[in-house]
Amino acid sequence: MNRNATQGFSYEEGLLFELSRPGRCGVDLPANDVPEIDARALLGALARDEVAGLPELSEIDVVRHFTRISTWNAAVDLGLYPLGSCTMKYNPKINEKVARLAGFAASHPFSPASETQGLLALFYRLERQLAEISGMDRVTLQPAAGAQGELAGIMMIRAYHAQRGQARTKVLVPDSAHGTNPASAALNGYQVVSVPSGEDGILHPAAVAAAMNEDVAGLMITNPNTLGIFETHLAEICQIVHAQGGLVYGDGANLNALVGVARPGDLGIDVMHFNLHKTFSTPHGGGGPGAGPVGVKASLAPYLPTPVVEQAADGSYHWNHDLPRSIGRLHGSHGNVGMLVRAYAYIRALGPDGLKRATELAVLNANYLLARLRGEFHVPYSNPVLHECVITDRNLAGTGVSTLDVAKRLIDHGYHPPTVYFPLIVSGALMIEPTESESKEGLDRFADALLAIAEEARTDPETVRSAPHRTRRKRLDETRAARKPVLRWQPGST
Amino acid sequence: MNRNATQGFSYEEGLLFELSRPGRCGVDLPANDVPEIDARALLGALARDEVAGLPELSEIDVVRHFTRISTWNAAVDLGLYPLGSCTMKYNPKINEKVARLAGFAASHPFSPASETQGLLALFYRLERQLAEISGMDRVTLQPAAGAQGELAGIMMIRAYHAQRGQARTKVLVPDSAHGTNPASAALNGYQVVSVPSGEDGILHPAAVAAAMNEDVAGLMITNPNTLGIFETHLAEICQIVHAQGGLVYGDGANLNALVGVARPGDLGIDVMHFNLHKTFSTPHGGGGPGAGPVGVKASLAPYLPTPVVEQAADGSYHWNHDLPRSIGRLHGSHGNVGMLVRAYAYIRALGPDGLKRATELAVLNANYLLARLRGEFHVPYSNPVLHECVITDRNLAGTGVSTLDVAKRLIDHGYHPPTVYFPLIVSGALMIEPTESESKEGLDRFADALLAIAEEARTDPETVRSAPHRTRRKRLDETRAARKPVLRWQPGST
Amino acid sequence: MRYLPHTESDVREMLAVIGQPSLGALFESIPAQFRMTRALDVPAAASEYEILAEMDALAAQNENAATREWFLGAGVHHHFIPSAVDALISRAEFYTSYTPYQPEISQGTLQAIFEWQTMMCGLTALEVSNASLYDGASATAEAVLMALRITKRRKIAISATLHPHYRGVLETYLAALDFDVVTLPRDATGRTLASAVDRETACVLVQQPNFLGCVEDLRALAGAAHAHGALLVTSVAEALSLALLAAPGDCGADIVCGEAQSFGVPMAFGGPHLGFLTSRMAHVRQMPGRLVGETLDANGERGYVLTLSTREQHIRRERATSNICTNQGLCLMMATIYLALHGKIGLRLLAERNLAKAEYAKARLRAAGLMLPFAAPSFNEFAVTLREPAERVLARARAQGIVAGLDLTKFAPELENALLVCVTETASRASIDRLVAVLAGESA
Amino acid sequence: MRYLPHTESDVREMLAVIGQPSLGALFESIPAQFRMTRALDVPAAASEYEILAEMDALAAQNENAATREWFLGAGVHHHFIPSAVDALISRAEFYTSYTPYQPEISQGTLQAIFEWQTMMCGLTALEVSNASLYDGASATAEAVLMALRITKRRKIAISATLHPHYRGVLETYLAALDFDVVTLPRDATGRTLASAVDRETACVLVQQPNFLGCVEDLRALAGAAHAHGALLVTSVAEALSLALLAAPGDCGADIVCGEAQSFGVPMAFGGPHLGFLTSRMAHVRQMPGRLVGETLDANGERGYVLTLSTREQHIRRERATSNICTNQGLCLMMATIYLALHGKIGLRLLAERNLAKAEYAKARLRAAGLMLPFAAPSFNEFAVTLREPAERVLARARAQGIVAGLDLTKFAPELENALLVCVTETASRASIDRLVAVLAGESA
Ligand SMILES: Cc1ncc(COP(=O)(O)O)c(C=O)c1O
Ligand SMILES: Cc1ncc(COP(=O)(O)O)c(C=O)c1O
Repeated sequence: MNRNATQGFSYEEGLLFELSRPGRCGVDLPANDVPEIDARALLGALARDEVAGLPELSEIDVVRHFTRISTWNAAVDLGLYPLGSCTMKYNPKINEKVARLAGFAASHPFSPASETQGLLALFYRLERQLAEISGMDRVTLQPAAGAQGELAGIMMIRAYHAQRGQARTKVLVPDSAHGTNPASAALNGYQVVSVPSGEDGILHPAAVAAAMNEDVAGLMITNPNTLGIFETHLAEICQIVHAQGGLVYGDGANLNALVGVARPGDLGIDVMHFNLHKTFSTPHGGGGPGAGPVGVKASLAPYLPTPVVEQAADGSYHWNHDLPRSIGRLHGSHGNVGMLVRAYAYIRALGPDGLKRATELAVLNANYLLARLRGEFHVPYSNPVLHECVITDRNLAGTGVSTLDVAKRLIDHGYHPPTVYFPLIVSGALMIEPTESESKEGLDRFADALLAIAEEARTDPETVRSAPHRTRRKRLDETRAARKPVLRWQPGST
Repeated sequence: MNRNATQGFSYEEGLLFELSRPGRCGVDLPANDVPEIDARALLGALARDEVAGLPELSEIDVVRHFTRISTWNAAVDLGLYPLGSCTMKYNPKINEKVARLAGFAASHPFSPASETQGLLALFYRLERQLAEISGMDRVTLQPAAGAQGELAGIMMIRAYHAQRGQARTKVLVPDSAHGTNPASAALNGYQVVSVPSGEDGILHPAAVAAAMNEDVAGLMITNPNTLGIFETHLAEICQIVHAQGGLVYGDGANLNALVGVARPGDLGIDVMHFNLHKTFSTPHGGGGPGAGPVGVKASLAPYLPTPVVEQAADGSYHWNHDLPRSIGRLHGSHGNVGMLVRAYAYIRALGPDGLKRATELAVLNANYLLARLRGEFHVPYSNPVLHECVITDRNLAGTGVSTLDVAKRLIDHGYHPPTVYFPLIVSGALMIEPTESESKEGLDRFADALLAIAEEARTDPETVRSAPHRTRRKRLDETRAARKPVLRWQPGST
Repeated sequence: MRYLPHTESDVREMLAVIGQPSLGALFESIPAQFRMTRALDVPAAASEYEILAEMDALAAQNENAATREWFLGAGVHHHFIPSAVDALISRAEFYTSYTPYQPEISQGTLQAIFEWQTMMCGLTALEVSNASLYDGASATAEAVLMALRITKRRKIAISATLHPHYRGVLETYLAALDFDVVTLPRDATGRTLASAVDRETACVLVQQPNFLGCVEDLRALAGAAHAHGALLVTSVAEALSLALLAAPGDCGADIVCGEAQSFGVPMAFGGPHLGFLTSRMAHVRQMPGRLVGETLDANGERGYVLTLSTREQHIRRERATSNICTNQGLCLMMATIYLALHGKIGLRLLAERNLAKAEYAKARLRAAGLMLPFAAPSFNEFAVTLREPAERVLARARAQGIVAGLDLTKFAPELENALLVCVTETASRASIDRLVAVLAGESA
Repeated sequence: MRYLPHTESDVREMLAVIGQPSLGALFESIPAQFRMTRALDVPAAASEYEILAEMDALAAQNENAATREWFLGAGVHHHFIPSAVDALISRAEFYTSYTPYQPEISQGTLQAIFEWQTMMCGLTALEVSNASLYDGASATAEAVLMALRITKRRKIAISATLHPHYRGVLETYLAALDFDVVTLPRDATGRTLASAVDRETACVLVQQPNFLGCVEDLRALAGAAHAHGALLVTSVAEALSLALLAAPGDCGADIVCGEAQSFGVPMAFGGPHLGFLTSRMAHVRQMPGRLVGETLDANGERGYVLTLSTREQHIRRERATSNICTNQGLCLMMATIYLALHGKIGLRLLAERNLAKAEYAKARLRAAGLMLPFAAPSFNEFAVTLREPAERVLARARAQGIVAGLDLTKFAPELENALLVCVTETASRASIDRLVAVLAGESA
């Protein structure tokens, strides 16, 4: 076992409700300077008796509770977190600071444009930067995450066809696609047609041509795809789709493989989302918030969600609510603004050279890892990869050790496991995205760990199969959780 | 073993220098907008060639390094940290926030008073609040910690005698005193005379009377003393010292046992320090910074360090540098101002009732712990205690388990050990200060852990003697470190 | 570049291991004609110092609640956030981790979500809570879609006093789908009339308190819905009201959804905020979003995992209950910490304080001769009829450093000169008095 | 009260276990006449919200470098602090822990101190560094006391250009002790003359760069000191200069002390800052302050501990090398992080940038016809002779948002109309030009 991790002590900590004691409270209000109101007297049956479900704790109890439980998490700031497709890169600290400036964090979406020119300027600039990076013409910043961006994009495709009097009913989605792609299409009422990837893991023009017809609204494609492989036929595929009146949606989750090197817009993509929490380094927050701006070619611009920011001749900014063909609003306000602020700061930090360099190093890292692992681990496709790579557990056949076991054993070495069992087209996939934030030494240690586990699978499979061993909790029984769901604490349940 | 702690994984991490790679850098400067200067050309031999001793790391390397090594520390926010005499109470988060306001954190000591009225107002108010709490007449906020406060206090005592034409040469210090007391007296040129505590752990008038004469400048006394016991004879002792022209210095490290309940000034203390990082909750920072304001009776006010804040008739504040009998300056600027800001916020949060309540609960907690431990552990003195209590390893005699072993074994239970082997007058002391921040349940768990260790000392002494077992590093060899000191990393040393 | 650890010699060594001559060669799978030959046209790289200066300048141009007296709510509420919230979510373990796919090293996030689920069940008096949706508007749309799936009906009855942006988002989500929408009008008191509910109706959707600040009679609406086998979906835009008003679940709501920004999440120009959704256990398999459940580890110790994921896109793909993946995790963490700090006692006190402040403002406005158009009770927000167009009054108030509320002209044109005013615990009596003076047209 | 976890029933139960009837009874060891019978006369308790409002108001009254153009240094320097510094020291594990007495659960703090010691040895070219002293002034006093202990002599030769506050603190520390102090005058170029050193002299104390900004010739001073068996103590108030100027240890300094606030510690009205002290290994047992050393654990693994504590007050009491206990731990952590971020390359670049900015300012001032009184080279701070009293010019500059420097009238009365100007990397060319305009009396 290498020296990335060892064993130490870990705090235990109950649930908030188990720590609760009647009468404690972790806040004090200012003295009341207005007459008290008796809620029951004023509201009668519209008022509730007392608040249910909440614990009673003092401030230090709460601080200790969350500080302690935080120590049970892995995190980018603690080490490599190579979840494929998730782009767990470094989250710069300056971005956290600027997002908390009162002029951003304490501003209100209903404040008039004249009183929020700084924010509108930031929106305006970020839109243009994303358009330039992607080769799209316009961008909406409203979608709250990639999946909502997909929804918005598919809606714009639908509106585009509707405008042309067409009620197309299908959307093509490659079998290697992320689950949000078919889900977004379906949520928008489309029938999803799965298109098989080729032997080489990428989409072939023939497969698209076979599925494409005038009932198809469009194709959703991720490029590089979820194997990290560039869709080399993309331009031709776009032509096939376009030829039949369809549009091509680009899932931008892997845009970090292309920034500064190639532009989806130039490849024929009509509409795409950006995951600012991936390519543009906004922190993943234990599951969000993210932000999923959507870029479109001019042909789709009339359908953008409202409102959009525009600049007047005098240089001032305003909201334009008047897009008669807009798909409408996707968010109660303007989207996950705090994430937009961070992404803007990130783009400013890197500039044109830095953005490109980050792409190159992300790709270098994935290729380096693959070079170190190839041979020992089975690599399902031989095509060159860009920012991430997929290996499998095939070479471990016979040891009884599976991808899941390898993943769990990596935890003992101090690593968050890669994405596992995805993409679905690869049996036993381990999908590894190191990102550009990782140094060569860091990658070497990680590769050493994976190689050691492969070796261990042969010499001591039981240790691998029962991993993790060093964590506070051992392998958790997910089946049990689903079989008889306990989804909240109830008095008496502990 | 109770459920306060268990084992989990821990990250390993080398030294910065071991992680360094030539060419890395974790900052970028703005583009230079002035002519470059060749330092060698301008300065010749006055310039150095290159910087030595520094590593080369990118921002994420540094962030990971310090995040990882932080996880090796115990902390108040993670659990009970009952170091006796250190008052490791909860450090409110609001205080961290206000201390970082630019109007405090980016202000400069040479800015004129007219441009820093907010800070001067805060100084003025905090001084008065500390005076009110302690029963002293004036307060200087300049000393950077308790020990520097002691030095300042002793200097004022010397100046007071000098003003009276007396060159007294001795200072009395009880044998239970903290090491800084004799060290501060000695640093100020006094000969230290140790006064023995009585059988009951406190100082007796007779012992002081025996040591007191006109060669003695004063007595330094901690009240409650380092056993947590109130010096019941203090008033009489002060009279004895005063009768011979001496002054009494109060070590205020334990003021948290008295706030709102009794005032050192009323007891006869002439000069005392406050440890704002103890009684007034400013965070201990892994060893500081603290702040050690000093309060004095009017008789000593002429000797206060310069400058002092004063208020004019129009309500504005100014610095008075003109104290002709002042002992002079103790700090390059105005002291550890950031800590003053936090302490002020703390006093504001608690108000008169809260301050008193905190005292009462701190004393309740220490007494409760003692009640739970008495019997199983030897308690060297039967006097009632206030905010802290001392137990010893005497009852473990024969098991081979000592105080140090008990302390180390507490770590396995998830507790920072109490202060050990202090005060020096108690053999094998464990000096426990829970503070008011600890809940009853928390104390019960801690008492259970101590009782379990006492039991274990009998059933399985080797486990106790070889503790800690759950930490990333096992017991560290302090003798080895001192025998052949390695005080810095050198190339080739790893 | 400070974020990138690679030295030139690292790059060389790595390329050698890969067997490629240059970084450029790594991109040869991209057809040459699509590779960029120019640099991106974005501003040159900035140091931290420059970024901070630029962002400071941008931030300084936005009016905000730190420097103004604030009475603007309408779904985004100004509440005080205890410092411990930001201190704790700033733990790198929370904000630089991701969705807890690997439970053994994500127990911190998982336990907090489980705690959130428990608290939201208590606050709404329902049995299951998910682990956040994007915001109140999309949570409301998801709740309606869920009701449609549960009932398999095709009509939706929506209260006219639903937040117009929630309505907008709902319409966007429904646009492509084949459902009918009817609007339930409001009565003169400001409350929703449960007309037009029938056997086709999948759900009645009502906001509590509604967009105009009025407290609805949920029991009556639930009665009307349930009488036709429809569900009651209650959307809550001001989550703090849950601490004071009769819990929707107790009033018969089947699904409660909405926005929990009030629980410690900054206003931040409208996001990121915190959509929530709770429902009865019977409907859990139709629920969108992530769920955390309790389980045991290999040693029999309690732990938490993501569960029932067969509802979700990554397993069920086009048959998933929603397409949501990344959600609002860190906002959930803020709210969980906020609720833990306030607790049962503090949250109630806070809600009562909001009520008292708003009632004080209402009394003062009435005393100043202004009309409050609605007789229905309110929580911390209400409409007031001004003597002249709200726009003019708002401008005057702004000149005095007061952000006085939302001009209702656009949202409820039937109300002349109406302003929606939100009064939270952050408003002192003196600042309410100043507000009243400016709304009443008294000189300051 | 939010910070206090005890419920009334906790208190009752605990009192019962103790066997006392009331909280008051716990204080019966305090003679009754000394127990307070009134409440403390301090303001009533404030909520967080009120505290924040009060502190915001107090903070707003202080001029600061976030809102002004800043050229005031004189021992407290305005440098940009990368955000990672505050993010990392805000880890509760760092700031809510104490002195690492128990090494097994304090390895984070201990390793950082060891890293700090290593870096300071490199920067000063000496062999041992302690783990901080209060500030530059007291570190200088401690360094002199250390030199006195080492040499057992009783005369100290102090440069006239030592920071006047350092001199003040030194005199305070020495007041009670029986030592002679002589002052070494400066020459016309601004540098210290090594006159008056003799066989009685324990040390020569010189500041580098000196208070007036001039770079001293340490080799010459070391030669003069060593020729008489005295030590050279070098005090550094602007630690960033260590990255550019010949390392004191290489020039013959035996002890280097001073202030490392420039390494990432906020100005904060002068504190908390970061005193440091390095020396030769031969003198380690005379060193004040804590030291961290490397050792092994019971398994033979490397770890760190506080060491050589027989020098310290808690072991040696009145024979300790110093009385210091609590030191400036968290400031040391800031500086360690700051130095790690800048590293070998970044710190040099930063120092060069400071030099370039200051040289630019000097050139522009000369071009504007102003006199720079000293011929000695400078780093980032220098004196300039104005055409009228500095006080008047400073007031004019303030009116333009510029804090132009330190009026030297009080500190160096022999220099008429002199101003001490500090130009760091934070000053843009444009702001230097504005400074020059106002100093030269040109209209803005
Ligand atoms: C390829 C791909 N597409 C879409 C998504 C969905 O994006 P989000 O999670 O931002 O909604 C993801 C996220 O994991 C993804 O990896
Ligand atoms: C009793 C006592 N006196 C004095 C001191 C010294 O205070 P400081 O560490 O603030 O210098 C301490 C600190 O531990 C103490 O406990």
